Amino acid sequence: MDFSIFINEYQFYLAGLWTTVWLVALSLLLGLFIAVPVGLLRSSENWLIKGPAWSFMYFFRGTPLLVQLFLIYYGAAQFDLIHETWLWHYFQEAWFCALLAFTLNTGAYTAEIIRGVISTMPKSELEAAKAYGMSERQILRRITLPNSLRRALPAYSNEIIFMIHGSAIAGIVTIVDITGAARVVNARYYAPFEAYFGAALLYMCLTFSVIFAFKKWESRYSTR
Amino acid sequence: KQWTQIRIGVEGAYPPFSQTEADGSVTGFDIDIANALCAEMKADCTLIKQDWDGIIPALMARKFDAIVATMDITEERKKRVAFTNKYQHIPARFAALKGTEYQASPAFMAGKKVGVQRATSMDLYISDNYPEAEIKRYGSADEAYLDLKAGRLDYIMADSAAITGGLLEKEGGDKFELVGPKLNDPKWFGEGAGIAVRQQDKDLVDQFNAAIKAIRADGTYQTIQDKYFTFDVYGSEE
Amino acid sequence: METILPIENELNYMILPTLSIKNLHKSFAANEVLKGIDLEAYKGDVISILGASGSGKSTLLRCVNLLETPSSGEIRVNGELIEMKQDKKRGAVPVSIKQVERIRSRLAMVFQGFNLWSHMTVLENVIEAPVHVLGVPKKEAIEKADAILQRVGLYERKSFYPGQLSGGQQQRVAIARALAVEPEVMLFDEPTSALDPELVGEVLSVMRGLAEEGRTMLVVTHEMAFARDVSNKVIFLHEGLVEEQGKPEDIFSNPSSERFKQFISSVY
Amino acid sequence: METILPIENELNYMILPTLSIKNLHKSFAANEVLKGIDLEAYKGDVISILGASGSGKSTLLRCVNLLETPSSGEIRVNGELIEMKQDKKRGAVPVSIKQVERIRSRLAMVFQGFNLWSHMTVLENVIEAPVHVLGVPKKEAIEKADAILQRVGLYERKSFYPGQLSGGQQQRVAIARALAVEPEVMLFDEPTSALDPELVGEVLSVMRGLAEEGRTMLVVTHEMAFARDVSNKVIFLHEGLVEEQGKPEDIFSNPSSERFKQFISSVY
Amino acid sequence: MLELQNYSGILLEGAWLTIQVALLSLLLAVFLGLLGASAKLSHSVFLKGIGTLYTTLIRGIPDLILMLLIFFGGQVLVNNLSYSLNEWINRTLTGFNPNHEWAAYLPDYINISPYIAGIITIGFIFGAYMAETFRGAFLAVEKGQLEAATAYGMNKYKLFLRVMFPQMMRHALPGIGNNWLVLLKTTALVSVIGLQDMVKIAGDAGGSTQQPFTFYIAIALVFLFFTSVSSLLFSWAERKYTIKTR
Ligand SMILES: Nc1ncnc2c1ncn2[C@@H]1O[C@H](COP(=O)(O)OP(=O)(O)OP(=O)(O)O)[C@@H](O)[C@H]1O
Ligand SMILES: Nc1ncnc2c1ncn2[C@@H]1O[C@H](COP(=O)(O)OP(=O)(O)OP(=O)(O)O)[C@@H](O)[C@H]1O
Ligand SMILES: [Mg+2]
Ligand SMILES: [Mg+2]
Repeated sequence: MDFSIFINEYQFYLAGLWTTVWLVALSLLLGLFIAVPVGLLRSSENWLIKGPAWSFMYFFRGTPLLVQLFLIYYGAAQFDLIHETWLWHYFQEAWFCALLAFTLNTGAYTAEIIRGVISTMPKSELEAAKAYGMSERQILRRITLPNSLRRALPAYSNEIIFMIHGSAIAGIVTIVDITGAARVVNARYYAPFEAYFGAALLYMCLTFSVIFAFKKWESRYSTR
Repeated sequence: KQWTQIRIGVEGAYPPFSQTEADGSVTGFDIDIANALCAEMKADCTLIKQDWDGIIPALMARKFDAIVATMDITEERKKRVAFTNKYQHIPARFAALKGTEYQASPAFMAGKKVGVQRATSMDLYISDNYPEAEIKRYGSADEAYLDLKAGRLDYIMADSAAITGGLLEKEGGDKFELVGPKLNDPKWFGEGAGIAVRQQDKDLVDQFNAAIKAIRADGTYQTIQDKYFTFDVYGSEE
Repeated sequence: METILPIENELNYMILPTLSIKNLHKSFAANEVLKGIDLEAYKGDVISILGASGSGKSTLLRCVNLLETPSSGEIRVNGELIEMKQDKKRGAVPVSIKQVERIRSRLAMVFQGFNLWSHMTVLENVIEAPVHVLGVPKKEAIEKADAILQRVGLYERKSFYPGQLSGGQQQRVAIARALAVEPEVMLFDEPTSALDPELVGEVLSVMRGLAEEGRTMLVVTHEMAFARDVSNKVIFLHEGLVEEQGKPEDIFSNPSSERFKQFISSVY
Repeated sequence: METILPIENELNYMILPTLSIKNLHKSFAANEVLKGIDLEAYKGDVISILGASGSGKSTLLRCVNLLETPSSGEIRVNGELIEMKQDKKRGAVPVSIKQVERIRSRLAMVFQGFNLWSHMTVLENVIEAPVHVLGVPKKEAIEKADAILQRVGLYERKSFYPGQLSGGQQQRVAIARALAVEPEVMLFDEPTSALDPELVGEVLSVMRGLAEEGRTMLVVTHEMAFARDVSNKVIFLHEGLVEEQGKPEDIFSNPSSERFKQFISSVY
Repeated sequence: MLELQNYSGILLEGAWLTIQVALLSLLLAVFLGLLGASAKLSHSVFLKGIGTLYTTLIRGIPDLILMLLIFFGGQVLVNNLSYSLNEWINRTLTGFNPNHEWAAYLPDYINISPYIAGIITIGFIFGAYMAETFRGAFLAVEKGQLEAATAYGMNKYKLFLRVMFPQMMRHALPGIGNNWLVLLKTTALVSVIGLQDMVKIAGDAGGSTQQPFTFYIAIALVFLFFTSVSSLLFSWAERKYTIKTR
């Protein structure tokens, strides 16, 4: 193996790393904004409310992220509504398409996490809250949400890691993220092993930092 | 050693040199040439489709023994693989929406979005000559054409014949045209496209060279060329 | 330390009952679990509710604070009737959810499984309802909670989470949480069934203390000794009705119902 | 129906003890839980083991069938010594795992939480050990299992899964499973602590039946009444030693140890 | 829409290929998962280390990168290995017999097709996730259930077969179901290493016909169909295998 490649091109990789980081971080943040209301709506009893949330989650959790990205990136241009209006200003940018696809995808998965923890909220604790005279809103705010948040942490840290992994496909639509950088380096040196190994190292740093941070956070709750 | 079984790597997304049909088969100029060469050599050939990105690594990993994929013979590549003599030579060109201005100066190209296929000689050319341009690299030329049509790119650059066959003559291609001069500076584009093999397989190079000469001589090459092009794709004889 | 003064029992019989239940019915689908229960609890009453498994003891308690909505019947707390109306789909439903919430805040339930809020510390569990339901200033609530925790012997554990406590300790937190709202009536659902014999003793002695203090309590229990020694009234449920009731000293020595006779003889 | 004939108790005292434990020690790390226990059980003996929580009752039972390996001491089943050797890392370990498996198949444990195999029906639970450990032909095992299930009153439920049964029924299946291997000794670990009073009665009456039949049984229990009425010998563990032992009629009325006196008075 | 019809045959072939790749990888993943879980639960420090390394590394690296690494790097590795083994055999034989002629005893190259590479890579990746699922499931089996088996004299092997495994599977089923759904979607990535699966075909067809949206939405629906059917099957299986309760 020839590691001089990695050393020669390290700046290129670092730029890729930065792209991956902001792309994933921003998607996760925006995804969370979608997920909380969608997850709550999905927990409703009423099908008129539940239905749209269900379909959104069904589609984005049932199809590959790669296909979603292609649909948005290549598919958007097929529609005049997008192509001929101001929307195109955004859709013509690869980063915007990737951000949109990632956001919707993680939004759907996070909504499912939220639905899950809400539905497995210990019934006994809710009954206790009722028995002490709390109103529905108070129960949601004081009991359901704080209790669920804590139980959602492990699943959410997984979601972050899946998102980091998933973001590797951004390189396929011309974005120079970590994978994109590795592809260009590979194309330049015809050395796939070295090029992708470098990328693998960077991704490992990323995921292990996330895992580490969450372990720390969760350990604050662990004894409870 | 006389090769009787040869596995040949082809691309399948670079019309008219190679393209994938609706039924999944690959056709095109490169494919016909590869088959003709094999017939000439009396070798048993298998065609293996491989994305351009990984085509040289795959050759070195012994996934196949030769690449017939309109690959320019460049110094850079010669460090990794051996080439036969050229079997075609077509200049590269820019293409853009009809009426688009083009100036061959780094200042003019600065900030312009140019699409190329990753790891091609065109990729290197633009990177070296127009470093200020916004270069978008694609896995295949087809993807670049899509984005040009969608308006995500100002220019694309590829083999002129590939642009003609893959973009201009296809549906919706009449809005575009070739711009700028023909580019064939050997520094980037080498001395034409050859067949790449592993460096240790010198015998295979000789075998292919003889076969190329033979099909040029007996008219097979001409027949194939006429099927796809109205002009000479071989260029000057050495 | 003493937050509530004991009041003479005799006096209270002259005034309103703290809790009164009239002709309470409750069905689950076709299964009628309660078939007309009457019950009155005056200030200072400790009423033990006995009955075989499935006889509807828990259902009765849960109806009192409307965790289950009764099918029909009247429930009054301190004379105030919980107003109900008939709904086509859901049976009897309370007219005003506000009223229900207010009345619930005056009753306190100690659940069999404790049901402590697992994301809150012991102290937070105890002050939650006073602060967020009754609107007591936080500082004041904490002072009172400290006193109550001291009393149940858990002051040192006040910043622990429920998961860090033993069963008996959790049970005492549940009692502390109930005491903190100064309830008119405390409802206990089998408070000792999940505990080992030594912890049972511990919890029963806390409850005996509450009884001596003059708390009104409804206690579903399997502990005959508790029913006999601590409560001043025992009710035996059988097939959805009150089969036997009276002062413990009377009914244990002189049961009138065959079924109750059999029940107490089967219990070791 | 009767599968095992009762044998006169007196006769057996002259022959070998079915189970004999000599000077049994057991430590967990630095914590010595059993500090030298001696115990002999003859055919037909029903021995109740009493003791406060944490006194080592469960540990003692678990040592008998080597779910825990004792630190030192001798265990004999029907005179056969379970051979042990000292291992540097793991303390005393059995010499032959084959021997242990064979001896285990002659002892049957009825666990506190029943530990029925939840993926098997009642019948499958009962025939599992006879068929797959003892090698009894399946048909024969089923016939015998049917008889045993009839006896504990569960024949009609034989194709139910454990999760579909009530606590008392599960307990009886656990007993049936134990009976099916025709054990030399039955070990019961708090067989009634998770049950409600009526179920307790039910289970104790099944055990009383077994006692009358002349089964050898070791029973860890909190039910004084059972210890008093059913067993012919009571052992009280305290701080890793047998603090008091004797016939129930003697020791309950006339306890010699202070600690035991206190213990029986604290239990309701 | 006409274009879609023209391509429907090859799209269906691609769908079939997707299913094949997914099922075969699943098989491999379950196998590796059981191995990995046993390694992680074993008492041997060495095996534990290997198991942990496996599951940790896989969690750290994106599927796509692993796929590219295994497809390209793995091929180079395998072929270089077989090449040097050949060399070694020949050299040894020449040592015994100076007149020995060079011959290829092992295949000169081993061709890892994208098909095989895809299956191996996905199987390898999901083996790690399966290992975690199985490990959790093994640990979720109540200790009492195993103690009962021990107390009735079962040996290790019977204990595993009669009690551990059937109980473990019940706990593992939801996890396996989840992993399968993720795996199914991950097969989309094999298009990147050149396998003619649905996604690749849709991409090529979308490129040639200039109607990428039509083709991508078509395969999105096929994926939805696959995932829905799988979910149904798994919830049926879970219902079947859940322990019956009152
Ligand atoms: N939510 C419900 N839906 C349907 N039936 C119910 C429900 N809750 C209770 N029941 C039924 O009502 C009856 C009484 O139940 P309840 O829990 O009040 O009994 P209990 O006297 O508390 O028994 P235990 O001593 O076992 O706790 C039982 O037959 C039970 O099956
Ligand atoms: N696996 C173990 N590791 C360490 N200590 C243990 C272990 N098992 C039991 N102990 C300790 O041994 C002591 C006796 O435990 P044991 O379970 O035998 O008590 P017990 O008499 O059965 O009590 P209980 O009535 O509560 O069941 C306890 O102090 C306990 O903490
Ligand atoms: Mg109840
Ligand atoms: Mg015990």
